[in-house]
Formats: sequence, C-alpha cells, structure tokens
Amino acid sequence: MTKIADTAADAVANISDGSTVLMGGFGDAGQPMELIEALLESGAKDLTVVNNNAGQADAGLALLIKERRVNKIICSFPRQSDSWHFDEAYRAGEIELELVPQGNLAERLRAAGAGIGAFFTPTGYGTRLAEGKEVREINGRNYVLEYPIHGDVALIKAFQADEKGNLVYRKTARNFGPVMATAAKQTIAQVEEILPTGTLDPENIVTTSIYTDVMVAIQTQSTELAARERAQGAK
Amino acid sequence: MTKIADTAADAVANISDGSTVLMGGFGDAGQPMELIEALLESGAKDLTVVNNNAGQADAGLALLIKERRVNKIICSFPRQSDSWHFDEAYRAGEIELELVPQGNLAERLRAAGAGIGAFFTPTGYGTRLAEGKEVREINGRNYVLEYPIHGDVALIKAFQADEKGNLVYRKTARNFGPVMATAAKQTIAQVEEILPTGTLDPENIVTTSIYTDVMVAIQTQSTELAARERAQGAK
Amino acid sequence: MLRSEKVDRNTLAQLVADDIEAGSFVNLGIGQPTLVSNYLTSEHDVTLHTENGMLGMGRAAEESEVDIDLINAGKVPVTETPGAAFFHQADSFAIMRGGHLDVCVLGAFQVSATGDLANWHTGAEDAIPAVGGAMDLAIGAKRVYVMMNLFTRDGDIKLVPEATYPLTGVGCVSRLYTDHGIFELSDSGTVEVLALFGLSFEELSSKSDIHFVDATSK
Amino acid sequence: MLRSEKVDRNTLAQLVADDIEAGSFVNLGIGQPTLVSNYLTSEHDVTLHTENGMLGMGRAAEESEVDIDLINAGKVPVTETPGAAFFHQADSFAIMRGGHLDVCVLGAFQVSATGDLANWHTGAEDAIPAVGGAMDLAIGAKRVYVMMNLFTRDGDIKLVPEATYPLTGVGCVSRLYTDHGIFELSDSGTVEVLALFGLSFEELSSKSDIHFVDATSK
Repeated sequence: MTKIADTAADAVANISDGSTVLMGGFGDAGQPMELIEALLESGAKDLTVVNNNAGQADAGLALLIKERRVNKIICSFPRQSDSWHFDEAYRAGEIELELVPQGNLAERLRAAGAGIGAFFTPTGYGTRLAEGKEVREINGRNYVLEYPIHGDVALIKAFQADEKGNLVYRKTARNFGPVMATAAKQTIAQVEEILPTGTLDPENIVTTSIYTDVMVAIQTQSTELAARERAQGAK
Repeated sequence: MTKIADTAADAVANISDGSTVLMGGFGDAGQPMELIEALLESGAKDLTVVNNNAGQADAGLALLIKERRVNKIICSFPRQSDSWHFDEAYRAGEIELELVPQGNLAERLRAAGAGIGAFFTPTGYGTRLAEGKEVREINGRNYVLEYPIHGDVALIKAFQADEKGNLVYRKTARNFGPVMATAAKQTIAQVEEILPTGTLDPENIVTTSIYTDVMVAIQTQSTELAARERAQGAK
Repeated sequence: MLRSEKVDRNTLAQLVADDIEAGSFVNLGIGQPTLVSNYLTSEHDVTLHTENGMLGMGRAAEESEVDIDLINAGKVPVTETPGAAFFHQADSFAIMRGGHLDVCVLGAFQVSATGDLANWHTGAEDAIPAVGGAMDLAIGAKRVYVMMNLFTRDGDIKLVPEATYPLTGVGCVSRLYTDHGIFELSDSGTVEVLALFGLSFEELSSKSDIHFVDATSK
Repeated sequence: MLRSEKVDRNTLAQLVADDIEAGSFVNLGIGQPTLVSNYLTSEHDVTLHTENGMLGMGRAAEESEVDIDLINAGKVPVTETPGAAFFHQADSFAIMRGGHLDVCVLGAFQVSATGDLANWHTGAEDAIPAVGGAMDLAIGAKRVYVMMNLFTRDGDIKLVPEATYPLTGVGCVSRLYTDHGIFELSDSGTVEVLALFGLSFEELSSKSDIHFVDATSK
C-alpha cells in the first residue's frame, strides 16, 4: 500500500547508512531533486548511488558527493563539464566508480525488477568494460554476462500519481524512473500532484501502484511547462 | 515505414511456407482472428506457431492446425476444453509441441526483441520443463538458462493506430501483442481504426511505429465494446 | 486452532482471506483459490493481479457487462476497479517473477514437506501437458499459499515427504490450507501444524513420515 | 565519387543524409553526426530516436520552447514531431540492442579495417572515463555510420589496421564518412573506397597497410 508523505524529509526519513540508492533522472530531466536534497539533509552516509550521471554543478547528487556521503557510484556518464565535485572525489580516490554502458545499466535494473538472475548482452563485448566478465558466443554473436542491480531504495520523479500510487511521467523525464521503481525494495516518488484514484486512465499508467511505496507531492517547473503546453494546445 | 494494407489477405500475402509466426492473444482477447483466417486462406504451410494456447473450437489457429499447416507449436497452455483439433493432431503425432511456462514465453519473446542472447530465469527450475537445460545458482537461488524466440512474422491485434504505425491496445487484449511486435522481422497488426498521425498522445503509445510493418483496419466487437464503455462513462 | 469437524471450501477460503494483510497485492489461481475473493472485504483493500495483464481486477462480469477484451487468467469475463492498470505479458510476469506480489493462492495435487509444489501435471504419460502461468506463480510471490483437500479419494495424504507427481516449483509453498488443517512449511522439512479440523495430531502423524510440530495452540 | 578538394563537415553531413533511405529510423550521435539532421528533408521522412527515451524527436528547441523535460541525449532541449512517442530507458535501449534502428551515425577517434570502433576513451590513463550510450549505439543499429576526419592533426590516418584506442565495439562500423573519402567496411578487413576527396587512391594506399579496393568509379 502506498503511503503519502507530507514532506520530502518525511519521505526519505528511513533511508539508512550504507543503502544502495537508485536515483532517477537523465541530467536534470526526471531527477528527483527535492528528494535528493532531503536525503542530503537527512545525513545518511556510506551510500552506493546508481544514476546515469554523477551529479552536476552544486546541487543534488553533486552535493552528496561533495560531502563524501557516497562511497560508490554506478553510472554510465560521470564526466561532464560541471561534474567538478565528482571529478575531485574521484581523483582523490574517495569514491569508487563502476562504469556501465547506459543500456546495460537500464537492463540490469530491469533484470532486478523482473527476477532475472543474469543475462547475456552484446553491449560492451570486446571492450575494457567487459574485462574479467564471462563471455559466450550464441548463434554466432558474442555476448557478455551481466547481473541485476538491486536497490534498497529508489528515488524517482514522476508527473502525476493517483492516491493508489499509480504513476505517469512527462516526456523524456520518464527515462530511468519506471525501471528503477521495479528494482528497489522501497520506491519513493516525488510527483507534481496526487489525483483521486480512478482519474488516471488504466491504459496509460506507466508505473503501477505495486511498485510505489511512498510518494510526496512537490510542484516543480514541470507543472508550469505542462500548463504552458495545454494553453498552446488550446489555441 | 509502416504500410497500410487494404485487406487482411493483402496484409499476410508475403508470409512464406516454413515461417515462424508469432500470434498475439490470450484466448480470444487480442487474438488477430481476421489475420489468422487470411493466413489460412493464403495456403502458407509448414509453419511454426508461437501463441499462448493452441487454438480453440473451429476457428483461427485451431483450423490452421486442423488443416495440418502447423508443424510445431510453442505455447504455454495447449489443452483446453475446446482444443480438439490440437488434441487430435498431437495424439496423431502430427504436430510438435514445445511447452513453455507463460512467463518464460513472454520473457523469451522480449529477449528476442531486446537483443538479449539468453537469460537465467527461476521459473521452471527443478521441473521436467527444465530437463536438459543449463542451470546455475546465482546468489543462492537456482535458475534455468532460456533463449530468445524470434519470429519471422508477428500477427497481432491492437485497438487504435495512427497513420505512422503507433499502436494502443484495449484492456487485457494487450497481452502478448507488444512483446511479439518487437520479436519478429515483420509485424502485421490488425486494428479497429487508423487515426491521423498526431492523434494519439505520445505519452500513451504502447507499440511505437518502429515495430509496425503492416497494418490493416478491421472493425471487430472491440469497437462496439469501447463505444458502450464511452456511453456508460458519459452517463 | 482446533475444530472438531473438517471445514468446507468456503470456510477455508475465509481462513485464507483472514491471513491476507490489508493492502496486499494478491494473485488467486484458477479453481478453489478463486473462492477467496468472496471473503476479501473492502477493509482488506486487496489489489488483485491477473497474469494476463492487469492489476486491480474486479469481480466476475454480469451478463450485461461482459467484455471480450476484459478477462482473467481463467478466460472468465471480469470487471475493473478504480485505480486498475493494464500492461503486457512481459511486464505482468515481471511482477510475479520479480517477487512483487505479496501473496498468491494456488491449488495442488501434492505438496511436499519442504514446500515443493505439484499442480500442473498428473504424471499420466498420455496426458496432453499444459502449464500456463503455474510455474511462474509458484516461484513468484513473497508468500505462496496452497489450498487443497488433505487426502485423496483413496485416503492417501497429499502432504508428502517427497512429491511423486511432476513438480511445478521447488521449495516454493509457504503455507498449506486444507479441509483438515493448516500447515506452515519451510526448507527444513519440519512442518508446523497451525490448525487441525476433524483430525487429531496423532492421527495426522500416523498418516505420514513427515516430522510435524504441533502449533495448534498458538 | 571523386572530388579534387576535401569536403567540409556540412558537405559530409549532406552525403550521409543522401545515403539514408526514406522512412528510416535513425539515431544521430552527439557532435558532428548531429549536423546530418540539417540535411534530412521531409522527403526523407526519417524518424529520429534519442536514447534517453523518444522516437520522433524534432529540431532543437527555440528559447521560447525550452522544456526541461524534453531533451536529447546531449541534454539539449528539443521539440517533438507528430507521431512521437516516449518510453523508459529499458525500452529505449531495447530498440537499439534489438537491432530495430535502420541507421545510427557516430563520431570516432579511430576505426579499424574490420569495423572496430573507438570513440569513448582516448586511452589516457588519468582520464575520467564516461561511456553513456556509445557502446549500445555501436552494436545496435542495422547500419552504423561513422563521421570523422580521416587524419589526426599530426597527419596520422585514423582508419587503421587495428585500433590502438580502447574499443567501443567490435566489427560494428558499416561505413566511414570522412573529409577525405567514404569507406565501406566488412569483416574481411578489405576496405572498399567509395569516394575520395582531395586524395588519390595511391596517396591513400601509401598511408596505410590496409588492403583498399578502389570503388570510386561505381
């Protein structure tokens, strides 16, 4: 059953030291910024974080890394023009990096959610990211064996929820949210608004309520942008 | 690019003898009955068919089997009260059966569409359906290695399409359609109606146009049922 | 729990329903397990999953409501509840295989002391085999409940040291609900007897080589 | 095709666009490949994929159109076209890995005669590595086109018998588009020279041990 938290702080209150935290978002799109800030405030440390990137500028995940609260990061693209906090921690040897091709990252998260024990993927075969991994030729093609990535917690940003915990997303902000929601023991979602159950069309729900453990309503720029789009559509 | 066929016969015209044909549907829901009837008319033979069931009563897949046009069927639940044509062909040794647990069937089709070479699934471990298959213990749990099921053709039933080939489904008739559409070289969809491109909400598309090769508009009872539902909703 | 008479199917369904926590996500197998839905009240706030692609399944459809596109895993027309959601087969079985269902309730031919389940095949070599989602259900849910009669018509006990029928899943049954008692199973093979109906602990013990522990007074 | 002068990036982008069949589904990598979109006309009827979760991506957003929830793989705000669709990361990379894209266009540091691609890492051991979707793109599309300059600033040819940079993918590049020529690659390691720009076949052959076949008159 999905709980509704009053604040982001309440939503993340039971994330303990040493947790593996899956964080949605590709760049800023779909990044649960308010939940990450609340996690920073909470003081939880020794975290393993799974995200596509390794934080940007002086916000969210970047600040968690700056404060040395992240022992290890599993991501596909840590190095960006504004990833200075990660760069510094990495060069100082104070954060472990597991670099995973983006599609293998998504598929390993999906495998965790879908109960798959391991899978053979062609991505990365013959590269240094497959070094030491089991490989196999199947029907003339070469594959690398990859294992699921399970999270203790997933922090995601969706667009709308119903009171039951069904979620829909907005545009490319969907990215990792739906797969991470399936891969964690506890999924915490920030959403723009929580609507009465029965409002969302059963055909269009992306994350079903079975995956949503906690949600909190926090309006962000996404609400304004959706309103702008509706206004333009109505012209 | 998605082609629009005028008739079901045109849509299935290039299915050749010996093809592996993925057929959507769980019972009657989502079964592309008119496409299967057209395939029967076409005379294509020596087929391998992948479907959840093995045909019911005297229609569709059951008739293909009656006419001995199916050499092999890959399915999860062939035996039903009205599967007499399959039962007879099977007892006569005139059809090969590969029995696959329903979730492994779905996952093997998904793997084919997603470029996964093989995967370890817990389903079926220790049963006679895993006999002769590679097994492995991973993190204390036992798994069976399963391989993708690729189709030459997928025949599916969706609800609405746009002219570009994006598809949405209706209720539990969705079942195998979206995964089979990804797993075949050529996907042929029968839909209730084809709407102008831009009509379907980009957030709600279930099968994207990249997977739809041919579609044909055929109204079935689904159209009436949707109209009834709209009328009730408007009360 | 002790009762002097064996219980009927409806009473047993009520007992299963009583053991399902409020707010659970549940899959009820075809046959006897379907009866459980009659005893799930609104207080249970249970969300039903059907493996052909839906969460939030409602009751069976009345004649005027029948919709060929809205059926359950037994191909029976059903209804949808507010907050329902539809998804495709791979997503539906990911819910099961991924361990996201709280409870599934299944029927069985035999259950072993270590929780092996046999419910898809009688072992008759001339039978046409059919498995459907049985093996996925068996290994999927956090708790797997089985409902069956404790004895065959011939009086043989169906809770056995080792299954003789072809298996559906290994070590997967959590709890067994029968007309003559309720049993908690574990990997150890020691079976905790939670309830007995019209059967004494001694009678039970005499029927089987299984090591039973009497927990009926708990 | 022979031209007396080397071609600029825009001309090369035009040549790539000319080779994309009408109705194709295409992914354009970050950097030089993005230029190709300027030469895809409505006649091409190309549908652009962006791996962060969209088919039917439109042009870059103008300032008044910027939407933080609608970006491409380079994190640049973009627009959507009619018939666009959004999906999650696992579905997006299934499109790539599953071989459903007709063409993807990538940049490169080096390409080998057998189509090995090196485009994610310079090999400098102190560099912070980042790969993103490069390895998925490399192995995913039916045809993988690479755009790059044929020579380094130091004059070394970047189409090599064997790559010295860390690989992105093995034997994955179909065709190489450069300022000095266009090359069709295959598993055999024999390279078909489809076009030369400001470079003779003899000059090219003298720069490398690769076995080139002159197909410029085709």
